[in-house]
Amino acid sequence: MPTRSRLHVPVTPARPGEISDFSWLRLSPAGAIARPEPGARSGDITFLADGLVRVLDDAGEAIGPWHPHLEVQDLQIGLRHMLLTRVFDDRMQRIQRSGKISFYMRSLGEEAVSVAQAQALRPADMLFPSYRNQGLQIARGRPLVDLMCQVLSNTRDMCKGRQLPVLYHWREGNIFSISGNLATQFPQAVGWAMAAAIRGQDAVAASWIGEGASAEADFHHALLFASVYRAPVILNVVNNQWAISTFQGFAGGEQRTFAARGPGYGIAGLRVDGNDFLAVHAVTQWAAERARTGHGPTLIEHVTYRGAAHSTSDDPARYRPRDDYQHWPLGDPVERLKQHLIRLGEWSEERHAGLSAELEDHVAASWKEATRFGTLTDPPRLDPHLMFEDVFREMPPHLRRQDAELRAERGQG
Amino acid sequence: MPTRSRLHVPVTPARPGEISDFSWLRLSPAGAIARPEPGARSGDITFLADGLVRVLDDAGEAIGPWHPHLEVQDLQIGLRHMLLTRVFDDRMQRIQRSGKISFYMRSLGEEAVSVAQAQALRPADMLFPSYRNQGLQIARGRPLVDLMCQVLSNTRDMCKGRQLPVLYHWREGNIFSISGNLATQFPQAVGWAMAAAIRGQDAVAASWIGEGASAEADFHHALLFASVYRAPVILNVVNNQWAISTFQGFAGGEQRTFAARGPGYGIAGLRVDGNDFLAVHAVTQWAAERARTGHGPTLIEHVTYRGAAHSTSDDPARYRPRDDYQHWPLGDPVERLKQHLIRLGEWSEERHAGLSAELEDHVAASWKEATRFGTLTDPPRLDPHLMFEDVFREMPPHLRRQDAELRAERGQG
Amino acid sequence: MAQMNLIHALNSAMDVMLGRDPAVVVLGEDIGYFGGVFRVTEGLQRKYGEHRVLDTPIAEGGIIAAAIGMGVNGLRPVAEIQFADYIYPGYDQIVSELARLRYRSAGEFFAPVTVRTPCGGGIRGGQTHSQSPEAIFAHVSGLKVVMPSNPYDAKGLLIASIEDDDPVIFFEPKRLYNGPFDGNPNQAAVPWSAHPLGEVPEGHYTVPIGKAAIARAGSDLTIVTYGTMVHVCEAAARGLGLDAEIVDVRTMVPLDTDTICASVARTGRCVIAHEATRFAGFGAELAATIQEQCFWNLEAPILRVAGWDTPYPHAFEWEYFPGQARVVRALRTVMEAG
Amino acid sequence: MAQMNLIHALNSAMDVMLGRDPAVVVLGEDIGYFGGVFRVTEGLQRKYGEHRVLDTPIAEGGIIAAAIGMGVNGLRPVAEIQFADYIYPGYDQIVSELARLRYRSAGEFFAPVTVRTPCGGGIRGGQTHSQSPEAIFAHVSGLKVVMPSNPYDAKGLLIASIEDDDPVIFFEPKRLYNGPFDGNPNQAAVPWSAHPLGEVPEGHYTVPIGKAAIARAGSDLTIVTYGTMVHVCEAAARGLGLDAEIVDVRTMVPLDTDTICASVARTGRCVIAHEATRFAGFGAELAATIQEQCFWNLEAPILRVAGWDTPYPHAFEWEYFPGQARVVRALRTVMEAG
Ligand SMILES: Cc1ncc(C[n+]2csc(CCOP(=O)(O)OP(=O)(O)O)c2C)c(N)n1
Ligand SMILES: Cc1ncc(C[n+]2csc(CCOP(=O)(O)OP(=O)(O)O)c2C)c(N)n1
Ligand SMILES: [Mg+2]
Ligand SMILES: [Mg+2]
Repeated sequence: MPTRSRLHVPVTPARPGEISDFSWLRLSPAGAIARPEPGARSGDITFLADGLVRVLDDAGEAIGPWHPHLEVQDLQIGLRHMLLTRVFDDRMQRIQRSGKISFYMRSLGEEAVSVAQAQALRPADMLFPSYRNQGLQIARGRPLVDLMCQVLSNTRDMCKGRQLPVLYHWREGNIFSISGNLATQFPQAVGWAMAAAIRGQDAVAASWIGEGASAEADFHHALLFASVYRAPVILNVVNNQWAISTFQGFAGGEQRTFAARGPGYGIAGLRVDGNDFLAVHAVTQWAAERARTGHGPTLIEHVTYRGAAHSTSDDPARYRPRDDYQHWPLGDPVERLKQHLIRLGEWSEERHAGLSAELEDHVAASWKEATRFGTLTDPPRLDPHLMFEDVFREMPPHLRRQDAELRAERGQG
Repeated sequence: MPTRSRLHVPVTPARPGEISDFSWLRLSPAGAIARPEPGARSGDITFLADGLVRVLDDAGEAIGPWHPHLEVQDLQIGLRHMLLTRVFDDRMQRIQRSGKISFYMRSLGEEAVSVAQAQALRPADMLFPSYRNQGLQIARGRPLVDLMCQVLSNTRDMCKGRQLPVLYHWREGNIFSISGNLATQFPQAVGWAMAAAIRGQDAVAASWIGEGASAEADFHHALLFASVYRAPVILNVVNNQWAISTFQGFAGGEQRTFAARGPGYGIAGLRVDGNDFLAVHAVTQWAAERARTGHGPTLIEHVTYRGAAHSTSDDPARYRPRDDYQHWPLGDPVERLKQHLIRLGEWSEERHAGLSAELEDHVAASWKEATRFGTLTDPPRLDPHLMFEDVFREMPPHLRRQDAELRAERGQG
Repeated sequence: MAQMNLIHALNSAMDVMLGRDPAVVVLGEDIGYFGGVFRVTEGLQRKYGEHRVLDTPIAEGGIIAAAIGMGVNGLRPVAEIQFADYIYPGYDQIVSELARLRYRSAGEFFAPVTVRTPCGGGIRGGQTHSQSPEAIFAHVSGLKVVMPSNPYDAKGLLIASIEDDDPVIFFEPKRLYNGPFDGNPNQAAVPWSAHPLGEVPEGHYTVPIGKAAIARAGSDLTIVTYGTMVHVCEAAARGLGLDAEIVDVRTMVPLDTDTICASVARTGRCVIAHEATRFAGFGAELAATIQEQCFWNLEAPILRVAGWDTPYPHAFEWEYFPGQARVVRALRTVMEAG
Repeated sequence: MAQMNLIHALNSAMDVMLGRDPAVVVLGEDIGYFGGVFRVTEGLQRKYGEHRVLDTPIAEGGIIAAAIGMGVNGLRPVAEIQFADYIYPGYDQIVSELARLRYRSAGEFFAPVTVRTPCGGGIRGGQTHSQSPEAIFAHVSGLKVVMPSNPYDAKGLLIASIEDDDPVIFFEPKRLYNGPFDGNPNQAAVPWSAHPLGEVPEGHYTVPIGKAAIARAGSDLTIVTYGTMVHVCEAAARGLGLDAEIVDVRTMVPLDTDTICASVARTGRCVIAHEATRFAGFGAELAATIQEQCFWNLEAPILRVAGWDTPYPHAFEWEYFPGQARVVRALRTVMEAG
């Protein structure tokens, strides 16, 4: 028995040059986890925080109590939206390489989280996303051109050139503005939900945070306020195993699941296979019903994997095995839903190839349309004087003076 | 089934004019909770977070697996230190009324937490207290005169007049400086413990926070960093049911125990009868051994009651039944240890009365001694120019200039 | 009209707004059942219920974040931070979120949050109950920053702040809660009922954000100040027999440079005074702007009177506080220069 | 001597100190195995191990708090905040704790923490990767605040900061990491090897905290600036053919007012420049102090050149950035005045 403690440093299972290792990942077989009533007391359902809700088995069969029994058409739409997200991401990534946009972030491997959740929620439900939830926009029907114009900071940019690429918002679509500061949206979603409860609105809020960002204070604020006021909110931790170069153990995932934080605060915590469209859909529906019926918040941990680099500024080969994603035990969400549909006799490789081609065309056409409104390098350009607007509702004198100064500087004064 | 959620507002069991109600308090009988090995995996001992470790039963008998089997002398010292804390507090309170000090905070009813814990730890262990842990100072042998001089901001004030009364520190006694900002010391204790582990020191850190202050971000930071690096630290939540006027439900205590936050982060969480000297001693010893042997942090929730006002600026009759404390089911820690010692045949009402008288005299004599070094109203007074020292290690030019300005202002220039 | 002290005036502002606008909610630590540690929210929960006047957990960051979310969902939250010294845990949500939401979403989202917080010293509160951190908010683009110096302005400015669609950080000089303190702690307390600006309408009215007030017209020199120091400076100038013009800044952002600079241009001499620490304090912005705009009119350097650049010490409150003696020295120096 | 860019110089400072003093530890997000998103800590964990160079959770408040605790227990932590824009969650621990610990404990406890953080714009980082928040630290009593403008100073100041027993907020102008940027984004990048201050000793040396540098001696006017703007101002003055004296402030706290005011007293004209937003920015303190101390020598109002009082917008980076054009206008105005 040692008489001195030694600083423990969380273990990263595999670094570049090493062989991928996911033996540490605690899995449950598909169908193995019970489905309590959505109104169950949080103290009675703590098992949900340690297990892993899965519906699709390895053969692509949907089984068990969480099987959501969705319409085939909904599954096909889900597949389309996931695939569109991926095709869009890939295209933007290539375009960034060409220098036409300054920055991009893909969601490769995590498409089910956003798409299934958007589908399981209602249009009036308010979404507070992180930067890796483009699938929410797509599943809610946002025209790609709008997203592309934001990424281009061009004359039709919804942010008027003020935000980094991918930090979208969509008021009519009930999708909140994304901050470059991690985690800040999480307790705001709770505040929104508190207001919904105060105002008697029949809507819930949902928010997403990376497992890395869950270390921020705002994660705690969100759980605490949600618990105290029993706010109708769904708090999602997207555990894609990495926070830039840092493995999830550094966010506390080594000792316990992220879902387990929920029960610690007296709220329902639930761990789900984030690459299983059906499972994500099912738990979201469950949590939404729980919230809508006055039973309060749910913390959902989505177990998934960040298939791509953190962003276009990152090179994951510096910190993890190049082929790590290939070894990820939970597979690819698009592939898994596709196999399920094929098994149902409602899809085929040919239809899939056809859909891919259609979406590629759609993305290419949207890009062409978007660039008409300008790119980083080509006009038209946004008017730089927009810079002074929206700091306040009305421009105060000192900003009017600075605006005039800039005009003088640019020879327009 | 309602289709709309309604904002839940935590319930305060009894307000002024109402009858005290503690039926909601979850208790375990003395001796009922098992005592796992201090090296047990945190996941295997989550029951400790929901039960209530108690050693002293209603008859004053010590029972069960947590019975620490302390020497009688240690129990008598514990009783003395708790009583001294109380006598000191009472005196300071009366003195504040007289206008000789500006402010004071008593720890009535919570004396066991500080005194038993200080006794269970080693002198080299570093303590990061909150403002209601004066018992730590007393149990570690701090001369009362030192504490009184701080409270007086007089010429022997350890803080050189810079801090509000009760915000002590004691470098040689390994007791850290208390901040007026709640909760900030909690993650600092973890950093100290991380350094101890890095440096291979055989010492643990301990910190205390009120249940109200556990809502602050720093509570989360502390638990997270302690979990990630398995820091040798004991994190104590003193749940005295009130945060000024606010009942503990507003800090999240309505849905789940505070101890349960620990397991949520993968660290041991333990709920103890904070008015049971033996139980507090036992769990502290357990947590210290756990930390010293490399098994990492423990979160201890001490269930107790703030018997007095929040501070001399507060009047609890505005927000709780006047006699609420009389109904508190866990009694008075001094009384309970006294009864236990009497039952052991090692104490008596006469000896108790004698001790009280002795301590009253000691406090009175100390006060006389302390006031020789000045009071708020009587000289000697600290030199106001001390104000400019210790902002930095060496006084930079702008502070030297301001010091000179003040001299001029005071006609000393 | 009624006689109100600063506490009553602020309470009345919230009462009026809770009554007029169902979107207004009030939240903070100990503000509900208890009515706040300074009793500023007394009676509001009883009158408007637990869903309009909310006690919160002790988590300033969470309070601001929740208020932002509420604001986005159509409410108009008034959040109390119990002491300005405790606002820092909420600083990130204020700076990175509250101040920037309208900008980054091109006006599609905003949160009309008012953050009320007692500031300043003079109550033996020591270093964590005495701070004046207005400068670190004034520097942040997107925040309005307000500090009244009397009950009339306090009520009118608080109503204006609550009605404003931009976020407002509203500082309440706590030493003024009960009376117009002139900096002399040994003198008997003066109540607001003895002051003309203690007369406050019972109903709705506003004092515009972005307008300074001439607290006293004069011609010898201009004193630019705000909060408690308005009264300290008045007393100091009076003591010296100076005909000082005293500009009460009232709102730091947007700053009414026109009123301030017009006065200095006329008098040619200027002293700036605030309780906050001097170095990089708000007085620096005032001095920098005034010297730039009034350079050719200035007959003497602009002097700043402020708290020393140390934490606010418990035992040396009156040596720390920029009281009349310090103001007088500056006034003399400025009057004698040139 | 070696050629180093700013990244190498900072890396070398930490390498030297980790090697000399077993109490030095380095911690932050992505700084260990990966070597930091700007590669400033590259190789340090490999060399000194996981107990000296620690990857941390993404919690800036927790990082600062842990560093304070470590400092109290005898270590000398160097904490990286990945971008200055993300320092706000740690603001409370910095302001209320790190800055005040020595004071409140009368010198018995202190935490010799250095907080390194990249600041400033010019890298298309948008509003959350471009901020310059030095003013909100300069206002806080108890913090030293440093910002170098070249590799030589960077290494010497960082070593001095780590060795300093007071807390230091150390800002790294990220646009200077790879070369002395003059404000013109369309010009080919210049490497530090082409600059005399890219020559950096390999071993231990310090540049004293609290001393400004005369980056260029001159007599027409004084430009007081720091960080990236040192190079922008040099280029602007050169372009105008002005014999400007350029004072590189280097440490905002303690501020070397002697050097600054001696220069302005001599030249009689002054322009202040920084990237941070103008209103209540650090330039205000500089202007306020200079006008006070050099009033009788000034021949023109002091002008400030700064970022506009808006968040830092992604698409308008070069209209936002206070580039040569804006500096030139100020220089002209100041030279023509009077
Ligand atoms: C407050 C704050 N700190 C640091 C950063 C820098 N940063 C951006 S993304 C990131 C990693 C986040 O990882 P995670 O939360 O797991 O999300 P993921 O990228 O995996 O989706 C970091 C450290 C930031 N944006 N904001
Ligand atoms: C950051 C911060 N916020 C608010 C306060 C004001 N305050 C002082 S004590 C207190 C209540 C704390 O209650 P609790 O943590 O339960 O401790 P107890 O007083 O019961 O021991 C409050 C709100 C503070 N000191 N610091
Ligand atoms: Mg992640
Ligand atoms: Mg309490």
